[in-house]
Amino acid sequence: MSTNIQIEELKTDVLILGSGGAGLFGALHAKAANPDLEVTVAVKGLLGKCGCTRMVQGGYNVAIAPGDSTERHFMDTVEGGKWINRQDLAWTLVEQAQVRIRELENELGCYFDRNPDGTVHQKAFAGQTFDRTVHKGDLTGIEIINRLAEQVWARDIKRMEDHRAVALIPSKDKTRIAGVLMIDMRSGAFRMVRASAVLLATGGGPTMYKYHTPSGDKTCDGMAMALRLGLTLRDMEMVQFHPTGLIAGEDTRITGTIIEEGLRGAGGHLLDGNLERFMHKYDERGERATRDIVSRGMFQEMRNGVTAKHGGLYITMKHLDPAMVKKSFKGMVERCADCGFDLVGGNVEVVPTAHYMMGGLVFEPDCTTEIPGLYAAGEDTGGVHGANRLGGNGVANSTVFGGIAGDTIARDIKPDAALVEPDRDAIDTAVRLCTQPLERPAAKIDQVRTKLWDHMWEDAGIVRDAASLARAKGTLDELDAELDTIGVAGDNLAYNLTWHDWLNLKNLILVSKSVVAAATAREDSRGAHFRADYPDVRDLENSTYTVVRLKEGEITLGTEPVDFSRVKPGETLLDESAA
Amino acid sequence: MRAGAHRNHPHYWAFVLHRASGLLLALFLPAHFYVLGLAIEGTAAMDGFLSWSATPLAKIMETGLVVLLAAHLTGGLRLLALEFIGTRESSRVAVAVGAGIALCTGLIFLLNGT
Amino acid sequence: MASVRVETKLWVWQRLSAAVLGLCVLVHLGMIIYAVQDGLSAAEIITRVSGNVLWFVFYAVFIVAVAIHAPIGVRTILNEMTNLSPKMTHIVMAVLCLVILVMGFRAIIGLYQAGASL
Amino acid sequence: MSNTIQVSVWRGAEEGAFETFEVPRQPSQTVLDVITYIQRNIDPTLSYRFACRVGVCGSCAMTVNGRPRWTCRTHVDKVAGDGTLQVAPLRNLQVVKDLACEMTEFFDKMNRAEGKFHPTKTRDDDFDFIKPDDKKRKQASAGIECIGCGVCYAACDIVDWNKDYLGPAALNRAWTLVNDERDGGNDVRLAAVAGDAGCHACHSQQGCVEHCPKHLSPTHSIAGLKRETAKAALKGLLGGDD
Ligand SMILES: Cc1cc2nc3c(=O)[nH]c(=O)nc-3n(C[C@H](O)[C@H](O)[C@H](O)COP(=O)(O)OP(=O)(O)OC[C@H]3O[C@@H](n4cnc5c(N)ncnc54)[C@H](O)[C@@H]3O)c2cc1C
Ligand code: HEM
Ligand code: SF4
Ligand code: F3S
Ligand code: FES
Repeated sequence: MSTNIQIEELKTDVLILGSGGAGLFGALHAKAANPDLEVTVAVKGLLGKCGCTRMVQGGYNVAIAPGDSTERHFMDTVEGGKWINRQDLAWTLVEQAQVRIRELENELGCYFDRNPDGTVHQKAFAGQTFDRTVHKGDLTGIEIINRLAEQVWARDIKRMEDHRAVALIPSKDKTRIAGVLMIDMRSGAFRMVRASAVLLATGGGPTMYKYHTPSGDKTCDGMAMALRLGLTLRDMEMVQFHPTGLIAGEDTRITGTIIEEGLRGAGGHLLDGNLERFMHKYDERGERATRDIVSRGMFQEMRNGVTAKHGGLYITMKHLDPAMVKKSFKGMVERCADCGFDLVGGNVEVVPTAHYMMGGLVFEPDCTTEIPGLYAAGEDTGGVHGANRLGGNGVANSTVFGGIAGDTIARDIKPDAALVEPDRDAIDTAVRLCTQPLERPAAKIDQVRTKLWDHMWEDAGIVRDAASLARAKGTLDELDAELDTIGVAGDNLAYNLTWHDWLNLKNLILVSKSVVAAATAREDSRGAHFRADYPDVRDLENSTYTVVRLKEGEITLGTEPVDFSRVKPGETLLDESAA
Repeated sequence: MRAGAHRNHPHYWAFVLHRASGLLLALFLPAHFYVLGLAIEGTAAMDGFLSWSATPLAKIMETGLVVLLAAHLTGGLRLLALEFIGTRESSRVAVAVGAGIALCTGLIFLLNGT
Repeated sequence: MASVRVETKLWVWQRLSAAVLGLCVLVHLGMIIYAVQDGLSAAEIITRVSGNVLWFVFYAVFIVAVAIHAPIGVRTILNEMTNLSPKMTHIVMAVLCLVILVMGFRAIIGLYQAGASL
Repeated sequence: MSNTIQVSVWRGAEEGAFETFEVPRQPSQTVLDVITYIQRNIDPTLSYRFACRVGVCGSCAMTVNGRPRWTCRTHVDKVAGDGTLQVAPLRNLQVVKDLACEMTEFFDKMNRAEGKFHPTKTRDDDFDFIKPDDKKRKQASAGIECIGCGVCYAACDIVDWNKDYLGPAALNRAWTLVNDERDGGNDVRLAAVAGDAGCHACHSQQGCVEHCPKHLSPTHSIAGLKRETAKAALKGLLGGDD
């Protein structure tokens, strides 16, 4: 069967999906390595303006200070990841970060903060044995993405803004990638972009949870497209929650956005609905315990039911010097004030919030994937961080591997190479998936989103067990079916956000299924994954990681043994006798 | 009407005043020279003009011009300070002070003349 | 688009002349306020100024500065707020400059010499 | 306080009209939330742009009651004192549909202003030593946190009157780089930002300063460029007539 929609066809050598750290570095490196390549960046919003790299506050982990070492950064990463990282990826990360940070500073112009003596400042970040986080104030991401975008604008790199990738299209013989089907959001028209190489850098983003930090354009599109192409995702149960997100009700988009971790570090208190502290019940470090412990403590308190107005808890700085709070947390204080909260003298309601997906597409250290022609980098990929991502390793990950992907693409691809014929059936299937809601009478879709949010939060969030995960699985199937009955008004497809909301939900539900499947399979607690029915880390020496695939509409699951290629649990690369 | 609300702040008004005064001065200038130039033709014609200029209407116009000149001057000095010295915080104040000085000059002129 | 260098130089000239004008206008305003104290008469003006070299030099500078300053400003306004072509506004600027110079000097030369005929 | 607000919203592209909606008031409600409410509950075809929702990306700027603002961090209380709100797309940019604008021209101008780093070192070199209290570093830091939201661009009349004018954001970026001691591109940059499409077109209206949500001062950055380009012009460094 063939759809009768006319699809415009475009051609390019290299097609990059996404304009975060991974996408933009991919574009710059491919172009630098071979200026004759035609490189096109397609992005769901405006180039450099969407995605999470821009939102990075804390900074960029890199071992460049005297006394620090590649090995130390590596050990912190693997121990933080609870030993399920793919070690060659983690090693590439920590080693190449040292090159990438100098590239950012010296070649792209990022102006990182300095110590009084003029050397680069590196601050402390949780979970690390060395202060190695390079930063620009608490707006490091703006600095990085602005500088990257400037360089992209200045080069002969094509832009397709407001273009949403909807399907990775294989070649007719299914042996390699042939291109990507997109929707030009401004007109609503489909476009098939044929390319020799495609870089998947759409940045995951756990926005299926009621409370989440990422930007609104991130809805796991890349992972969903990879699943539909039959590719393998790993570690999908590993979703990181940040302890303090703002909560102000469901009707405001502010809900879920981050309140800086530093507030707890500076002595901020977490309070329950009766304005009493509770964190010491869970950890002797109280509010200063690590992200996962604080998040779980808060989640438990919320379950206990002594909560604030919107069902969250409070953070307060009241007992501290107001001048200090105003000065040290200027950005946060202003952000709260703009939205009607008083961070200096009041209690601000907070809740743990879904922040980052450690899991993602299986890929190699050179960013190739199972299928020739498809490359991947950034938050779309899995294996680098294992069970937990250190604060500051996220942007290092996207910039390091984005750059590598660009280099590899330039190595593999010749300019103007003949393009393979795309699989027309795959295009038809994808178009049908997208257009099916347009053929039904329009109805509200909001309740599907709300239910998805609630159920993922309750049943597959910070604390899970076999029963809650089974419930989640059932709910996801129901929601998927419900979504398939809901129509969207299709008379004007130009910038039709409601249509895209529908497509977003479709992807979020699919990827949520893989999260739930993987979480069900992992019967122990590690890093970000906490099973109430298996609260301990089990069998570290024989650690495995989960893999999921989509087969005939169903998620299939597997586990693979971790290859401790550099270091085994209990060992270290650090020469402790010398330290 | 909400269009143009972005213009409603002191610096914008200062810009409008500076532009209007500059333009009016530029238009007035040739006229001014014309009157003075009449001196070449003899003092009688000029006296005629000067006595017209003593009428209330003319008085108001002349006063207006002096105010314009003073306003353009203070506004211009403010701009020169901003552009060449890079003054900051004071500029909002400067707008107010400038307007004040301009009005005072006009008043002195008006009072003196009567 | 006109040359970057020309535009930049026009800007510099306008600011330089503005600085000069700043002084001139202060003196000038002081003088009028003083002069109008007891009503002007042509004879008075003329007696005060004719044959006074200092006076003449002061106003010559004043006129030259205005002839630089005002036409540049008018050109900017025309460029921004009318549909006149850049060429046209340039011509207006030049003409205005000439008009100010000619009329200005005619006036002060006249006044300077007028005393002699009294 | 009434528990609803009357919101009139621009519909269409360059040609269009305002349409009025009634939206329930919430204690925590930004202008972006109001727009979202309309799209989710009243008219699903309403188009608008946002991404980060916390004042970082600069995608959500619109004209609210006649003034350009970021909407994700503008609390309704601040702007709808009388219970009404008028929301239109950002001025001086091409409208895609309803409240969403196309920003290509804005970014092209950043590029034309040489608002990009010209490296003098490579990834094989170490970081430059630059003290935080160094005068030039401080000047660079003053303007560096621009999020490219286009609010200043919409607040400036010169942008409207002079289509070639690079605008406050691009010039602010250029000035940051002029003060960046690691940068080697000032010759081309000064030539790029001088003249009547560049800094000399600015009349210090300061709408940019007045509205910049990051409290930056493009006016003073531009003043800096005026001085530096004038110096360069007098030294004959801006090149011949082009
Ligand atoms: C609030 C916040 C703070 C953070 N702070 C830190 C920190 O301090 N340190 C740290 O290391 N990490 C931090 N992170 C994590 C970090 O931002 C990410 O790890 C990293 O930036 C991801 O980069 P990326 O390039 O993979 O994806 P992103 O930067 O998210 O970019 C994804 C891009 O893909 C586009 N896209 C999505 N779907 C599609 C589609 N269907 N078609 C076309 N384009 C698409 C998006 O629009 C976007 O342009 C933070 C994250 C958040 C949300
Ligand atoms: C007799 C005198 C004067 C006349 C006829 C005159 C006329 C003008 C005109 C027509 C403009 C253009 C306005 C615009 O672009 O908006 C202008 C601009 C300007 N004037 Fe004057 N002016 C006079 C005196 C002065 C004085 C005394 C000063 C200051 C000390 C001054 C400072 C300026 C400045 C700085 C500008 C530039 C404004 C800008 O570009 O934004 N002027 N003048
Ligand atoms: S200078 Fe301010 S208003 Fe202008 S784009 Fe930058 S942040 Fe926005
Ligand atoms: S508003 Fe425009 S005129 Fe100059 S001071 Fe700002 S750029
Ligand atoms: S949505 Fe990013 S600045 Fe408002």
